[in-house]
Amino acid sequence: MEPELAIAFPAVGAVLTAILHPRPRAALVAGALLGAAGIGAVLLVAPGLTSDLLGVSLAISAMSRALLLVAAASLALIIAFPPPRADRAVLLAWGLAGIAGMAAIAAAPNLDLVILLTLAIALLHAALGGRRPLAARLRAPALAVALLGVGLVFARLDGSQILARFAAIGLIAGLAAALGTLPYIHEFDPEEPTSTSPIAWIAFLGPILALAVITRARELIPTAGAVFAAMLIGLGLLNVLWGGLASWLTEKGMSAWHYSFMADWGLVLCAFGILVADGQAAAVLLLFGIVLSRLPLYLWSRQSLRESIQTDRPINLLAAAMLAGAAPFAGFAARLFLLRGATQLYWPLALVIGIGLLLWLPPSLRLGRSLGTPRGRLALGVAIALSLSVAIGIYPQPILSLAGL
Amino acid sequence: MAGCAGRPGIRGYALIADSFLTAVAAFAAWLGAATIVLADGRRGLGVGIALVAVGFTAIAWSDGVWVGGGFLLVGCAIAVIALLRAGPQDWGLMPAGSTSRVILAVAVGIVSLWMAASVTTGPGASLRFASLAVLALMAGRLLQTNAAVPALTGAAGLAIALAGASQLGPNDSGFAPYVIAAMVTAGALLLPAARSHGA
Amino acid sequence: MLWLQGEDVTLRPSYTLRGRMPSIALIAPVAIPLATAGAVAICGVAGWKIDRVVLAAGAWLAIVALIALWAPVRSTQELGLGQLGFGTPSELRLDAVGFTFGLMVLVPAAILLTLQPRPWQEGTVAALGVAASVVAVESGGVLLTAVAGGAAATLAIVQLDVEDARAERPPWGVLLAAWLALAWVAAILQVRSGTAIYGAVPVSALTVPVFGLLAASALIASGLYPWRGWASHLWGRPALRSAGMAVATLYPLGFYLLVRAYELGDGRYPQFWMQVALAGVGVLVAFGAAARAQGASTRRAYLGEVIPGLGGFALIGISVGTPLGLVVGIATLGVAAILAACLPLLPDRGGAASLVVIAAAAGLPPGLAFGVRVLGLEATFEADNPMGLIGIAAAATWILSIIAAARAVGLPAGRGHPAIETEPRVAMGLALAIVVAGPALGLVLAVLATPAQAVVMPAPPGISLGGLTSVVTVSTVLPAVALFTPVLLLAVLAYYYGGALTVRGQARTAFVVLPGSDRLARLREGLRSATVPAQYRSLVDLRALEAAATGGGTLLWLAALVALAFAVTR
Amino acid sequence: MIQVLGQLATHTLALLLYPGLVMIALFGTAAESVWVRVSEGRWLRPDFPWRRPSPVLTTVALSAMLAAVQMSAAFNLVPSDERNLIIAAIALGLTVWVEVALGSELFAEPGLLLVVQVCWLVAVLGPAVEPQSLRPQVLGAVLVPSLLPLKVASGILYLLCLPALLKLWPIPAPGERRATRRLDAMRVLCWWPYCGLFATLFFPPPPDDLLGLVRFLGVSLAVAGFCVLAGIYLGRRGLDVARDVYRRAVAPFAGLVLVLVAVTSLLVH
Repeated sequence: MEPELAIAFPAVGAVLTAILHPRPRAALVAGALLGAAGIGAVLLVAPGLTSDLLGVSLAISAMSRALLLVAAASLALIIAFPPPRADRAVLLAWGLAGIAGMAAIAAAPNLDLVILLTLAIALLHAALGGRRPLAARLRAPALAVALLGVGLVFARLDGSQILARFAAIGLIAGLAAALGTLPYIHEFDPEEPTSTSPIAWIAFLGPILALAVITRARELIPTAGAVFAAMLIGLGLLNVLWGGLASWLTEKGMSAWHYSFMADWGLVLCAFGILVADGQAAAVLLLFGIVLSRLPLYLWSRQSLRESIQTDRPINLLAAAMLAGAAPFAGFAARLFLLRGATQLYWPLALVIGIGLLLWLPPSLRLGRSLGTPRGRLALGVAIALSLSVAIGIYPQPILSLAGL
Repeated sequence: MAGCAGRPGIRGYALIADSFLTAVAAFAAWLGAATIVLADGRRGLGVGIALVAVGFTAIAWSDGVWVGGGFLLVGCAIAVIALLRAGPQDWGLMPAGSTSRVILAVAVGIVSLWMAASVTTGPGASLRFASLAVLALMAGRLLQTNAAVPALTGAAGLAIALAGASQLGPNDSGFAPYVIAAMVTAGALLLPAARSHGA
Repeated sequence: MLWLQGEDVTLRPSYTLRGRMPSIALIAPVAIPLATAGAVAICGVAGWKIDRVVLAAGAWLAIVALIALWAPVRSTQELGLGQLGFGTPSELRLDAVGFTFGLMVLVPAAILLTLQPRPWQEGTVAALGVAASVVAVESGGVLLTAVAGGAAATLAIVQLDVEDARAERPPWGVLLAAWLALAWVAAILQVRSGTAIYGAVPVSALTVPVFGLLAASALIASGLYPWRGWASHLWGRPALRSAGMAVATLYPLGFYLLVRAYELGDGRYPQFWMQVALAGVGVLVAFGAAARAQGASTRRAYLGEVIPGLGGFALIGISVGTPLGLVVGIATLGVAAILAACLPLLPDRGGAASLVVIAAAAGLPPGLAFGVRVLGLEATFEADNPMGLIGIAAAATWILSIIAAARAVGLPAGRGHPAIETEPRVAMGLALAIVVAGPALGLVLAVLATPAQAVVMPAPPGISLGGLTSVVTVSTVLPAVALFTPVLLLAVLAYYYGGALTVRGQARTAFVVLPGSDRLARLREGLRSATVPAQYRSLVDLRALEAAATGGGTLLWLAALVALAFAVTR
Repeated sequence: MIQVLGQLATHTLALLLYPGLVMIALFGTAAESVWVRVSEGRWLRPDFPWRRPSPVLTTVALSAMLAAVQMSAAFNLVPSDERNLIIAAIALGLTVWVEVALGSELFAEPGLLLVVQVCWLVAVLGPAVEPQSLRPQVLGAVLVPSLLPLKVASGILYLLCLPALLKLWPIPAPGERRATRRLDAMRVLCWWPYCGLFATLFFPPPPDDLLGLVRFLGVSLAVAGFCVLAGIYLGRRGLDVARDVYRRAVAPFAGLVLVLVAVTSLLVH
């Protein structure tokens, strides 16, 4: 019954934290305890083992479990070292809700449920409020659901071979729309709280959703597997180019961060498109980087971005190096796997990706500087994020083993 | 791409599945979706979502998924009540400048019909038509509107269509999709944003 | 293989202490700088002012550890690190190549960390950089070298930016490109042969394209270009703390790759023409440095071209493809390593110190730089044709660099870097050591370079290079002790009793203006200031593009869908 | 150890006496006196007022000594296999440029002089490419027909470059105000290495007997004589002719020699 508990504990934790919000300490304790219980359940899950307690067969794969754990770690990092003037109880409530949703998506037995759950999460996320009107907040995720649904329908139709290709288009486009990558970039308001902004999709919910969609899509349309992979790589390269350039050249600092997530997702899509073990390993490490490194740094840099503070201290430059995927951080290991996978698949692809990787530096320097001068707990948080990234970069085996690779 | 072949549920009810009843149900679903596209008022949206739900419920029942269909009806009923209890009660059907919406509704219907009947093969044509039409029209509605209630109604329509489409799968997906769809349908229109005045 | 002229002094296997040194100890030269970095950070945070002492102690301890590990055994030691997750097992390996390059990194770094005061943040990053660099040369395979080299480059950049964010530094992207390229080499080797361990890669895996990629990454990693590379840009910085460290920790790494490439190719590069091409690049690098040096406006600018000049000659030697060339190339890098420690300590003013440093760098007889250059040129002539032509070009380049050195004696000092960073006596001592070591050329080669050469390029049977007193080449014997010692003594006497050299530092015009140099400069300036023509600017209006892409436009989204459909139905 | 000490003693003697410093002084003084006599039209008594040698002169002397001991002069104390052409070439190259330390304004046409120096290097090192040997006497002994054209061309190029390298050409150094020439100490140090190296590279090595010594000295003196005559000729023809000769004749000829080197190595292979 671990999958059920992995969903239930964080969900209840989210509700309790929200209810107890007027008493922050109690809310935090309740949320932390139930969240920890949920993570315990995730840890206890035997990958692939099905649980049928509620009449629905729930199972969590090793890779999904790894992503759930890293999402929880990221949330813990953010709650333990919160950004200036952040309401930790609210962060925890929505973080736990997100983890519950992610656990549900990870455990869902088929793509129908994954899409329906995505729609439910999209509605809840849109209902959070924020600076944009509800219709605008709902537009891209709902389009994603529709496209995924159409793709799913096409995948199940009998007839011409081209139907499978249409299915691939629907699933890829739906995934891009759900994540908010090019060409379906979510409308982004720099002043919007992170929990209600598209960052929640691209940096927190996105990884598990992408994993669920891509792994199931491969089973659904085996005849269009090559087209599916090619589209993933094509869309990935497009996002690498766009994300890198836009993140470097855009005027607004917050938007630069938003685009940098897209660039990272470009690499992830390329990695998922490379149908060898190294590609999957690269994808896992890159997703770890997005959730465990880029997301916390983004949250920690928002205040200094508002105050337009730019600093060149060692911590800023190390953060820039981490964001750029320079050695010895995890990004370099991921890039190494990506190059190796691409070499096995088709070496010119490795050349293109390799050239694309150089686009990370200028924006990363900019983003690193926008971190300002972290002090006290914040500095400790940044140091921990950097250390985790270095540890994964030098010794990625435990993470890969956790992901079943 | 196993499609419906080898699926006892469909094979057993193949005749019923493509009977006049399911055809009418599928047409009702498309009509409901078209109404959601064409209406800006709560009553129009309520009728639209009701038609969509009834259509998919009928198809589900004709496929033997009695419990799932029931869940859809319940969820839809809550949604319609929520729609009709708050905000200004008007139809808002085809306001000025709706030509493009009419064209969208008709075009999607025709293309879906062509896809379901000609391009694809095997039983379950009505379900294929309904699913494609409603998904496409709801997507169009969500892209087109800037108001909360039509967007939420569109999301509800999406949920119902997705639940119905789950029957196209090679394996019996049980009633879970219907339960979640019903919760989404009801929940969408119970959200505070849906209670706000105006549509 | 150590040879005294005619007398075999090969160390017998029974002499070695193989097996007595636990292999885990191989971590020491890496772990000590890492621990030093941690200790320095703690001192800094705690406000204890002993970070410089800690740095110095750590750096010298690492050298002691390296020597203690290598000297008793003098044969390859390996430490398996198991599966780090990179596909194949990784390992640390200390062999003669690793030992020699380890010293090239550690010795100048230790000198600079000991004598130059720096803030604790810089010290921490510097110590980490040293550790990364040592891992790069101690790693058993290409992959770990790529990761560690990339880390060393990152840390060097961080160090330079922390010291002065506005001053010149190597372009980070270019360095990252170099190490990514090497990572790709490792990936290709793993895919093709299942391993990227230097000693285990089959010869057939080192194809022409793979070697080309490796060579390109090596050249970029060390900034070996005919034009002004980062190794000379660095000396234009207002402060020279991080510049010296960057050169000490990064510059040898590219050469290290080229040396290891011989091991991958079982003693040769895939094609002879690739050796010729690389040697040609070496000549161009050295010539470029000499040409810039003879036109330098200050002594500082001249000294900035010393390391690239030596790098060019080292590249020529390494690329020749004979044991002599390789040995000499490695020895030339040793000279460059000492100068990398010497130059940052040299104050920007006239006097004996700068005179001796210039003499040592220019390769005046009978200094070590003179000896290694002579042997380097000899190696080109003794190699297969057309290397001899490269030798002629290299000789002409050497003459030009001598002109530059002579001219630099009378140049104005240039912008002075903080006096607190300088140690004129130590700088002069290091330069004198280079000069005095000339007669010990054979010893230097036998102890440092020949063992390294033996690891990657087995010499043909019956041919030995290193002698303690003489260096035996194919066509001649260079009696280093017998010839250079009297010259050295005569020079000492003559300069001591001779009149003083009174040269007033003054601005001097370039000695010769190379034809086409102004056109090249104009071309580069034109490229630098190239902009999109006004009528086409609207096409690359990023703001408009951004607005279109992020506006959530329904039309764009539908168009993207149609485009995808079109793409996959073709 | 004994062997090493013996070698030290031998090389020291070679550097200081023969074919080193003493021989350099004798040969150089004689050649320089003749040059001054011919160019000035009267004998000048060589007067070297004793003063401490400047570091520049010391460097030139050391380089000249180093170059001289590489020659295959008869009775050279340095063993033949320990002589090295690169050392000779670079050491002699050094002697031309040490003065730059005092100021490049001391050089007339520095660019042209550098070109001539490079041409001279081509002449010295070019013949060593194909034999792949840097032992001077080995190159002198080469009489393979296929290599002779290159050897002859290199010899001619060597001779053409010498007047410029010894600064016997009529291009005056800027700021040289002396009306009459006098013995140039630096040139005195360079006559013997330059002329002796020619005899070493382009003539078979002489045996270690009196005849061999005479032959080697004879060739060296002939080269010195050629340089004196060439200097006088260039002086008579004037500055522009000298400049044109080196720009328009010697440099292209060096290019031709370089082509010969490449072609020869290709043909022989």
